[in-house]
Amino acid sequence: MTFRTLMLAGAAAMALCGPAMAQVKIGFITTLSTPAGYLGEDARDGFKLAVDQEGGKLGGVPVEVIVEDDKLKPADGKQIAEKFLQSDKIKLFSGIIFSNVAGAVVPGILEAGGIYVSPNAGPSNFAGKGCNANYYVTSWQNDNLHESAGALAKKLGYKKMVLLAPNYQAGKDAIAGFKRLYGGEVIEEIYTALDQTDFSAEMAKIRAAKPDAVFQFHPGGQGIAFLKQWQQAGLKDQIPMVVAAPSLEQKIAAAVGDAAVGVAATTHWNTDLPNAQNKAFVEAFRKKYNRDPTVYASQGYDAALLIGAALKATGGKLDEKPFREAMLKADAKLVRGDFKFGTNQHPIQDWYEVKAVKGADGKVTLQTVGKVVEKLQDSYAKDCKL
Amino acid sequence: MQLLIEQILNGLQLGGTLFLLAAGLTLVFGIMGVINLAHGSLFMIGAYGAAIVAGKTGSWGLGVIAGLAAAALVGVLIELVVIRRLYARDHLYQVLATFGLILFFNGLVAMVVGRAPLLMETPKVLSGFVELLPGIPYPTYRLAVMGVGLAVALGLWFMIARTRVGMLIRAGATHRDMVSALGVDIAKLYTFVFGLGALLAGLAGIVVGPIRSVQVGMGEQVLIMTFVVIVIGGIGSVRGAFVGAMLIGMADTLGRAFLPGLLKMHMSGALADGLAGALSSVLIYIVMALVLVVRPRGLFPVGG
Amino acid sequence: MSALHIAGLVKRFGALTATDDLNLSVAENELHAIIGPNGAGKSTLIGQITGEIQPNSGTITMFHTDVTRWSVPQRSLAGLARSFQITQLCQGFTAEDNVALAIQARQGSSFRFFADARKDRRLRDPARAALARVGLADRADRLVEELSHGEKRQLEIAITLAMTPRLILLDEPMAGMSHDESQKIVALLSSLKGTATIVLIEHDMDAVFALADRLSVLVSGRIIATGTAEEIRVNPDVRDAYLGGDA
Amino acid sequence: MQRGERISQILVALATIALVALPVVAATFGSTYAVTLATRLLIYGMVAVSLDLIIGYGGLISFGHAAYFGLGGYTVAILAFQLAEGVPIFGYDGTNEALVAWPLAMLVSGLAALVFGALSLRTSGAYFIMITLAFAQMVYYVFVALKYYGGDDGLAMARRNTLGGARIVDPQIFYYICLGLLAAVIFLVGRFTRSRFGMVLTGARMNERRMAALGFSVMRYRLVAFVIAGMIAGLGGALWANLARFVSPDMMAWTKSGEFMVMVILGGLGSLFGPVLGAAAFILVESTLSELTEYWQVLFGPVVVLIALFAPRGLWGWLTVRRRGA
Repeated sequence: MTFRTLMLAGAAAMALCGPAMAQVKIGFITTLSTPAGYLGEDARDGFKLAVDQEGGKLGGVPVEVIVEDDKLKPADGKQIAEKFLQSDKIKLFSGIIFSNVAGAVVPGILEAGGIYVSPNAGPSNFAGKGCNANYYVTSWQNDNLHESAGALAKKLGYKKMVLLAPNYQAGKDAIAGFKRLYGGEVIEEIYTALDQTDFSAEMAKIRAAKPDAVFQFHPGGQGIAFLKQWQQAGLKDQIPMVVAAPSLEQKIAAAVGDAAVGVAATTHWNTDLPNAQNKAFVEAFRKKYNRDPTVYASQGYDAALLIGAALKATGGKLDEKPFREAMLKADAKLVRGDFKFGTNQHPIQDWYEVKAVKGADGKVTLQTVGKVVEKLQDSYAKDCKL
Repeated sequence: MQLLIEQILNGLQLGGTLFLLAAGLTLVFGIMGVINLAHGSLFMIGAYGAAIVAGKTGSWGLGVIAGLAAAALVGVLIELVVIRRLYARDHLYQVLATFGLILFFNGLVAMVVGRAPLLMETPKVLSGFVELLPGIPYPTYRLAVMGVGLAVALGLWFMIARTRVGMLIRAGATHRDMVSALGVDIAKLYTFVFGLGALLAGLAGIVVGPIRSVQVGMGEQVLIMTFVVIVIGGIGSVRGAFVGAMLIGMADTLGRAFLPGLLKMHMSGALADGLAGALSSVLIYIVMALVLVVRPRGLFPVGG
Repeated sequence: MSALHIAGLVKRFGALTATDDLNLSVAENELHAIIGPNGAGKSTLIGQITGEIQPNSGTITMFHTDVTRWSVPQRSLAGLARSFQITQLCQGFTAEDNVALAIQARQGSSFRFFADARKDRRLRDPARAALARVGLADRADRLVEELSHGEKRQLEIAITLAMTPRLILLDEPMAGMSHDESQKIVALLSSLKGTATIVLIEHDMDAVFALADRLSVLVSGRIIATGTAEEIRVNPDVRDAYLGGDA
Repeated sequence: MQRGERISQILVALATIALVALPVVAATFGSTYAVTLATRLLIYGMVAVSLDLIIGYGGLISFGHAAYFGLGGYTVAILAFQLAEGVPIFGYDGTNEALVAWPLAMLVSGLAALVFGALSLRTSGAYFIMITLAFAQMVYYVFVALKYYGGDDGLAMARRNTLGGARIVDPQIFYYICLGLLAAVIFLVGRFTRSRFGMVLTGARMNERRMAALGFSVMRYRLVAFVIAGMIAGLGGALWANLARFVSPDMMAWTKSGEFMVMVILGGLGSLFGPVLGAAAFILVESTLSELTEYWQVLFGPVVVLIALFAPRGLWGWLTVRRRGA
């Protein structure tokens, strides 16, 4: 009985979203379950905020945002994309948080003539030789995150460093990216395990290596565990730490508390960036969702604004040439400030240094210190033939 | 040398944490014969209960009480609703049902509390260091974790070996009929044991809250490692869980600490890094496979 | 010539010595009964004869081959068949399936993947014959779980017979049977006498004294006496240790 | 029993007609997605059938079946990758030919199953569950760490394998290939389970002690079943890699093994066709729920619990067997 009714309900639900309407549908494939669910949630909420502020439109064109959870499984993401493409006839996509999901999903979308606008993941394989006219990254090329951190470490004058990252692709890219703009001596590279939650062995090693500073890349829960254990091990007051945005964003700072205070990070957006759009965005986000936006929320919002600018210019048409022309103008006032697309349709933008500070209310937030790199572009753009 | 001692301490500390998780799991399996994948969910619930209440009230003590109560309560609840229907069933259905419970609790916590990780700070008293050996300041909190692990080990031993409840538990594991004949309500006994297991899982969650991230899915990250521990020790044996936890804690920590260096002496850096990464990730599984190949029922086999 | 020869067999479980320097010799085609009070170590002895339990020391020889280190299936293929005290049957199979498996085991490797075993007359005909011998012909297509207790005991024996054994080990075959059913089994065993070696472990003294060529008495892990029914009946040690202990 | 068999035959006939007709019907409605979705169901169904051989018939609860699925997929993807890169692997140039790559995928998965099975089968019960899980985790972590093949990010296949030199881009043709292979797998597994081999495998599940006493070395039969199941899962992985044109360690995650188990039980243990039905129901229920709500786990979890508690015979048993007094 249970299954029959369930399947009937399912069939009914599928029937409802059958016929195409006059509005532009946007397929938003993102990660909502798993420990990393809050990343996708924020990106989605940022994106939806932009749509809601226009009363269900982007750039004056009515849009419908269809959100589905990829469960951080590449295969599931691909399955959803196929359904969106073939069954819902969606042409415009966004939302993917993780590079491995993007790696599985994006080629299928592009081959089917779809357009993908990334609000987060910017893996290198689509930035260089593999760039595509219908593929835009509005956040950053992955390496930028770590390049900016490398630049910050150089600026802060650290000569000898230990670098840590998990032993998978993104971790290795992080260390390679960091070294690109750092230039100082790397005493040791330590690779941690996927899912590792206890870092005491690594911290003992770092203590023994006596570096000037340490760079670590552990996004989400791993990053939280690392910072907490770093403080407990008494290393926080001995060895400065530099990280990239995914290892210390607003939510991590709040969840780590005191242990984050003093850690230096780089980011392309922060809550306190002084431009008018940002002030309005932060206020609107707080009002609507009753929480502080993270960098992921800002990226979702900016992606929506960029799509909106393009839709406005084409009047809602998604034909490749006009849409691309409009999109590449990036004719929108983004919350992060100045922004330009490079030839590979990845961002050229400024990166800031931020520091975790404890406010009067006892909450730990991120405070912008100043610019680290201006107009940073990724190193793959030169290989892109667009 | 100093580094080695420190790493051994780290291994013992990780072992202590693992034991906290493994004790409840092995108890439940040993007595009721239930494989409970949802043990990790109870671990998460304990941590959430403590983090929320400690955050709201500012009192660590209240947080601990709330965390323990939440885990035990949920444990008793799922025993009454789901688990007790599984005692007589094949392990397959136990794995399946508790797999379903994991999904449910992860979804529920995300829905009710939210997906963002929670703040859980170290209690002030325990946030300093102790200089165990000159030049090795060791975090007080981590020593406290070891202490809790040891206390739970002793407490369980005392309860099982020396109390009436423990006698019933031992008898219930092997002679259900006899315990029933003694006029003891076996259903209540089982609910109690499952609740105790849940309480221990919750305690583990509370204890690691300040060291790790309190977030949805935190249970699954440690669940498999915990199973490795109890399988090595011999499922159902609390003593085995203790030895298994120490063994795995040591193997994991020392592997991560020294394998890359050892490999680098013999091969190129990049290859060594890759291999060391893979090896230290799978080291605990290799240990487990080796133990089981030699002793198919673990180090301390329980029952006939 | 001895079918089964056990010398100096010792099995310890911790501090408990369950088999204590046990010696036993069963002649070919003899029906040899082993009796003993509860806790004498019968199950442990059977376990060691069948290979389910490894002894600490001593040797077990079957038809002049040392099988002490052999596995259960190896001993079975060498000609040992046993029935279990508590029926061990494949519950989800029919009675005939259970017997057919015994026959299949004697027809070489079962790595045959394509032909339907239930339509194989080389398995099914002898299976039906064995069932008929124990009086279960009309229950052949019943699932084991649908059989009565007595019928399951009969099925156990049908399986044992179907294995065409040289040495049969019957572990309390009449346990829990009605008088009539026991009588059938006694008749069946009598008809087998002289065609195979049978080791019978049984509590039913009437049956034992009626069937056995010789008896051995097992007490505290040792054989304290071996002889014909008459010899055992008058043996003072047996009276003392066995019958006395029972009272 | 008789009645149940007739219902099964009718169901299988109906399902066959539906599956054969599906692409044609879908084409008339202009829905290519239905074909892709159905192909996915066929592949998962195949893996579930293979798992049913060891769980349902053999009683061997493997919690690591995804490892063989993943190894099959990776074999195909790596062979294509090496060919594309022009770098030989173990002296072999790699291939894009299905007739070579798919059997190789089965071989690799089968070999892994042989080694892991031989070690795992020394244990039983909960230990077996956990050691199979442990071996699968090892394979998973090894592929996560294999940077050369994309590590955690996975490895894309530029295009589908060719079959006897012909390209199989058309989703309908690929669908029929999968359908044919699934039919072959069901046919073979059906024969296996009714053969002498199957009788021993099933008997050993029901009563291992009895089978040993009869003279069967049950471990050898179990190992062969384990290897066969691994090979079929490897074929499933190879097909999956071709469908998705992408493989990642996620294919071998322990949750994937758990999902395969859910499919088998949902469909019905030891029911041959049931697992295919189970795979279909699993995917439809999961994707429907995750469309309905982002908190799909809150609904899906209890569904899984209810299956475990109240549907021991699974969907197939529920459809074909009428319980007495009901």
